Amino acid sequence: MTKEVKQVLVDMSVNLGGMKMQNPIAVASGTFGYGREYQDFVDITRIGAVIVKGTTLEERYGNLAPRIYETPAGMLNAIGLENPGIDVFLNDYLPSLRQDGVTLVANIAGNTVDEYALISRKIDKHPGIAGIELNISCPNVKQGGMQFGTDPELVKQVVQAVKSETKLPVIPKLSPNVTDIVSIAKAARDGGADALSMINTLMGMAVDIERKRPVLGNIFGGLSGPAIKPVALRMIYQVYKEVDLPILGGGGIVNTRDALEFILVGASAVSIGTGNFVNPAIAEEIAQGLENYVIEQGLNGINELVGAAVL
Amino acid sequence: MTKEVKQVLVDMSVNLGGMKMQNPIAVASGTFGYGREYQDFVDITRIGAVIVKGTTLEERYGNLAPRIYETPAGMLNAIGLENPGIDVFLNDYLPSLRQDGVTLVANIAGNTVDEYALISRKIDKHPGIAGIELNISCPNVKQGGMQFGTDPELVKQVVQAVKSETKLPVIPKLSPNVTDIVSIAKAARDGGADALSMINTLMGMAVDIERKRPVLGNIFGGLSGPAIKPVALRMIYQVYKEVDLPILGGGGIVNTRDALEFILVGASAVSIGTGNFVNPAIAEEIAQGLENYVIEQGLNGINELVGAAVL
Amino acid sequence: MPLSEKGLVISNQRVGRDLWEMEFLAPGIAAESKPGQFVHIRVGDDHDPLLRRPLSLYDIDQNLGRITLLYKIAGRGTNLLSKFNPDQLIDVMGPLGKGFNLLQGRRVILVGGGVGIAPLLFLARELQARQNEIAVFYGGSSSDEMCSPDRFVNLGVGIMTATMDGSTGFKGLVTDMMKTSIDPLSIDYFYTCGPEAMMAAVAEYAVQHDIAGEVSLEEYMACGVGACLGCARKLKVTDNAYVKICKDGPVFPMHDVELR
Amino acid sequence: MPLSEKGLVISNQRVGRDLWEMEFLAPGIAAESKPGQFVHIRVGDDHDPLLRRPLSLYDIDQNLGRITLLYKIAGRGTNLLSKFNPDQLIDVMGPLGKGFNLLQGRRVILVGGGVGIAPLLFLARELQARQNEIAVFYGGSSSDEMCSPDRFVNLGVGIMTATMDGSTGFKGLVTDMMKTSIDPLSIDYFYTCGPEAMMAAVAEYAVQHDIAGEVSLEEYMACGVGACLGCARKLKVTDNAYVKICKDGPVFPMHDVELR
Ligand SMILES: Cc1cc2nc3c(=O)[nH]c(=O)nc-3n(C[C@H](O)[C@H](O)[C@H](O)COP(=O)(O)OP(=O)(O)OC[C@H]3O[C@@H](n4cnc5c(N)ncnc54)[C@H](O)[C@@H]3O)c2cc1C
Ligand SMILES: Cc1cc2nc3c(=O)[nH]c(=O)nc-3n(C[C@H](O)[C@H](O)[C@H](O)COP(=O)(O)OP(=O)(O)OC[C@H]3O[C@@H](n4cnc5c(N)ncnc54)[C@H](O)[C@@H]3O)c2cc1C
Ligand SMILES: Cc1cc2nc3c(=O)[nH]c(=O)nc-3n(C[C@H](O)[C@H](O)[C@H](O)COP(=O)(O)O)c2cc1C
Ligand SMILES: Cc1cc2nc3c(=O)[nH]c(=O)nc-3n(C[C@H](O)[C@H](O)[C@H](O)COP(=O)(O)O)c2cc1C
Ligand code: FES
Ligand code: FES
Repeated sequence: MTKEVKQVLVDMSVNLGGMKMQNPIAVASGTFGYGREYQDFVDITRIGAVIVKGTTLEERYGNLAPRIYETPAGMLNAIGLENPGIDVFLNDYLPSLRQDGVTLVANIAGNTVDEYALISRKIDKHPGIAGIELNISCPNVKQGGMQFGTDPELVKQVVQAVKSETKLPVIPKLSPNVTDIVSIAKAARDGGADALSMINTLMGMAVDIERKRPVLGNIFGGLSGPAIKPVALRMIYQVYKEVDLPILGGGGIVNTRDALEFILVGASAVSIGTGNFVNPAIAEEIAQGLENYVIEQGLNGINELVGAAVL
Repeated sequence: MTKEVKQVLVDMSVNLGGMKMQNPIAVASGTFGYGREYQDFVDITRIGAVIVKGTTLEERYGNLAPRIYETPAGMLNAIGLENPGIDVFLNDYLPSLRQDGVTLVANIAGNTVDEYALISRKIDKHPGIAGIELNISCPNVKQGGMQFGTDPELVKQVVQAVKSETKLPVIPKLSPNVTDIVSIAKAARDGGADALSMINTLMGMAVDIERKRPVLGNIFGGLSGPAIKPVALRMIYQVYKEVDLPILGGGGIVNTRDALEFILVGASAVSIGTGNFVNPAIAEEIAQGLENYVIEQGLNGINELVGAAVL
Repeated sequence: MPLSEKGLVISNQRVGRDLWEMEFLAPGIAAESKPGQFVHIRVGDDHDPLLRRPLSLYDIDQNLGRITLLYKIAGRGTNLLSKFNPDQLIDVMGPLGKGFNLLQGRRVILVGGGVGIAPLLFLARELQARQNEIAVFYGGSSSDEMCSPDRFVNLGVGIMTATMDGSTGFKGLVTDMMKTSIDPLSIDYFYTCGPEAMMAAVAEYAVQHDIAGEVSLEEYMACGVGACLGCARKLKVTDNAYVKICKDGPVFPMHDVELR
Repeated sequence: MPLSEKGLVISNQRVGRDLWEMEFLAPGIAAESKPGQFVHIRVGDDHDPLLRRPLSLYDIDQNLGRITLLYKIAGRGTNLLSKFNPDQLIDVMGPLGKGFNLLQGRRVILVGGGVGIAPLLFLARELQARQNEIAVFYGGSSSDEMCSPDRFVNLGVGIMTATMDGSTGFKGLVTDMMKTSIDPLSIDYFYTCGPEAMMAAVAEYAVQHDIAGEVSLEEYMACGVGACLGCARKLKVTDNAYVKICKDGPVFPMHDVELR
């Protein structure tokens, strides 16, 4: 009873650059399919936002297998943006997803600035999407992807182009594979970004000793999971200090304590990727864990914690 | 008996840009003190090269505690280059170390290009040092350190300046905290580097949830250990393909299989850092493990494996 | 519907050199399970190893809610699995994937190689219940790496064993033994699981004699539910697109698959 | 000389709420050990947790080559430690660091707080052998978080206990109990290990009465041998330079240390 009453008093909702989330937990693009795959294991209506698999203008088949590999406290993936293309997503997948009342975020990738703009225009015309995450940081495709995310000028251009096509919150997802994350974040801001998503995967690889060749079909892949958490926290800390935009933080979150670390260094909301594979109910559990924490600490809402550890 | 005979036939020695090593195993700077600290646990005369703690022109006291913290499959450190200064090292520490016949490599860091040059001149005058590793990648000091390692022009200048002061092999140690590791490696080559050491630590941080502040006294620290192995392998692979210099590879090596992965993507020799903390006899064990592997595979020497997995 | 359950370990013991058998109670999963499906298991609480490990359903007792696994220690994950003690809880997702097509009243051949025998026991049980005539061929490198055929014998199913070293049964390839032991004209269907080279030999024979069948494939997995697109594989029939072993499989029509 | 040894676990059991005692055979390390030194233990084979964990020598039987540890489950590392079974091997480096100064024929006070009691048992044994008069004060939050004083009693050493909740012994701070129980004029030396606030209270009292002593400090450690410079701490006497807890300590002269 007491708990019931208290729960009403704490405010777990987040406004991420204009995008409303019922709680600060998002599931990260590429780790949760299109929202349906995990529905037997977790109540998806209790997740703050579901960011769907990266979508391109045309259908993509993705990379050769092996596409994934486990590394110490992490994993490599080189899916290669396998997806049915934006039209199939919007026309065939979206309608049924909308009915669940889940906050759906699109994650898009283009080969050119124009493609990003074109995909965004298509999304803007369809109701049911709460925001657009710009994947300018995918290390697993030949064209586009990460190269956009490592050049401040291109980052600005992409964001601008997308902003001119949509009124939806635009959230560029930054690559950690850069010398100066702050300059990239500033470029995104200058382009008109509503929030920042960080970080995408670190570029890595693994070697098959028996066969004496790279493990992954694509040679390189993106490193995710707990291994990268220290790097993600550092970059968010740096950007929070210098750039006045809300941050969707993630990289290696597997429990409530991890999520708190991200919030304390400046993330307004957090995304869970690899953690879903370890525990499919993780998003719901961490949402609850954060709420309990806010109550225990006697706070009014989660927002009071954002950036509290930044000196 | 048979083994004895075979051992004579395989050649485990390595010539790393003019620096002779009896086997491809080095212990990494900052993780093995000045060679003495671990002598009760490992036969240091069986290690290919001992790279001593980073040394600066003047004495440094280092950073405030806490200086280290464990992370998933890794650790953060922010020692802050605590060291007695180059003169004390050369005059007081070096003489006794020389007597053991260990291949000693200096690791130096300066605030300016001139300081790098000056320290190198001092080293060059003292016998007993087999090579100079240039730490242009330390993320834990305010001045100098990493900023040198992220700007190709500065990398070239530092290497050139050092090369003009010494005939010893000069081995710049590259920072992984860059967008384009190949351009940094090329700059080092253009400056006259004899070999490349890679990678130093990734910059990261951790948060103390109870105290709501960064764990480390220095806020940021360098991430090392198995967690970073995929990133290290990827960068070495990229550089091996593009730059014709021998590579001293490391980052997360804790067993023979790890060392083989590095050699297969192009490392001529490998360095072990954090692994020493886990198993103080690791360098000797991996040296033996590699030798066994070379024998089992029927190879003549370790060199035949270098880069064998690079497509 | 698959679910996530804390299984209660009943037993976990070595049954061969690197071969172990684990029994646990997970009534929810057991009730939903079909032969050829798999469970996705968390082998430790720490972050290394991080990912779950997929294992086939070796046997199910739906009345007791009991699941039996047969697993080979292949690396750190399966090694950790072997450390579980009775009365410990184990974190299991399942049943996942699509299982075997269960025929009715036919003459079928099951060919298992190594630990690939695992899904074939539960399959044999269910096929037996559907009045099929079943013959099992079980191959391995050596007897000490194989489980006992008793569980098949107890079902009343014929099983013949082949080993490369001749330590038990026929000496040589299980597929060679099979070819000399069966009359292709009397066979309706093949089910096979094991090394791809073995399955390829079965498939080749099946093509020659125009017999249909199914194979169970493996790929490195992360999610196990089709969310990560990691366990991709091209089929002959899908042109450039990839199927997902975890969701579209692990069982596929034998003649759709390009075995390597 | 310190060494690395595979200890053979003899016993590992709970002796309080989160408090465990482990005995293992490591004759090489035992032979070299002095009170106040520590061992550095690998708690698992995997990479997470990665680093060793430092634990004080609680007791040593040099004849048997037996080492006893007293540890509190503080997190994942100590939790893994509690999973070791008798007959398992455990990877131990030691003895590391500088131990306590062993006086001869003096009147000494030992003050331990919580699991900080650990190094004081072996110390008491050695001080006893050196004809000192010893009184031990042992404080904790509650009796169920403390080990039994029997091991001290068996040595023939007087021990008095204080708990914050009064569940056993004096109710309140162990240092308050100590102050009312001893005559400072009759004391030659203090040895203390425990929370810094407790040690600070001991040090303050010692300063007031001009008595010398030693404290045992803790810091997060990686190498344990002075190689990584991680476990740094400033002493009053060292100006800007840092000592290394693992090598220069963990025991330091009480009045050199700025306790926090
Ligand atoms: C659908 C399916 C059903 C399976 N059923 C069984 C079974 O009933 N009994 C059994 O013993 N084994 C089974 N396997 C294989 C089993 O999953 C792997 O042996 C196990 O995951 C290895 O984990 P490890 O940590 O012990 O080895 P690792 O050290 O991780 O690797 C050892 C070897 O196993 C392979 N491997 C590792 N992880 C996976 C993975 N997630 N999927 C596939 N291969 C992997 C690696 O490529 C490597 O060659 C099945 C695999 C799949 C995909
Ligand atoms: C010289 C020395 C002697 C010690 N003797 C004992 C003893 O006899 N009995 C005992 O119970 N404990 C002792 N400790 C403390 C013990 O080392 C830590 O409790 C243990 O390492 C915690 O590991 P964990 O993985 O269980 O906890 P973690 O989850 O890693 O952390 C739990 C807490 O322990 C602290 N901690 C973690 N690792 C270390 C480390 N390497 N050094 C210091 N603190 C750490 C963390 O900061 C955190 O507050 C000693 C510490 C030192 C430095
Ligand atoms: C299998 C897999 C597929 C991914 N696909 C995408 C994608 O399509 N678009 C994208 O922006 N990020 C993608 N990512 C990155 C994740 O969204 C997330 O940013 C990253 O994994 C770091 O978070 P984590 O450590 O919690 O997994 C993918 C990650 C994984 C593991
Ligand atoms: C405690 C610690 C101190 C270090 N100090 C130095 C240093 O002084 N100079 C340097 O070039 N690298 C230093 N490094 C980096 C290591 O030499 C090595 O490059 C890095 O840790 C990656 O390798 P590893 O994963 O095997 O540890 C230090 C690393 C650690 C963990
Ligand atoms: S394992 Fe994720 S799609 Fe199959
Ligand atoms: S722990 Fe490495 S110097 Fe003390």
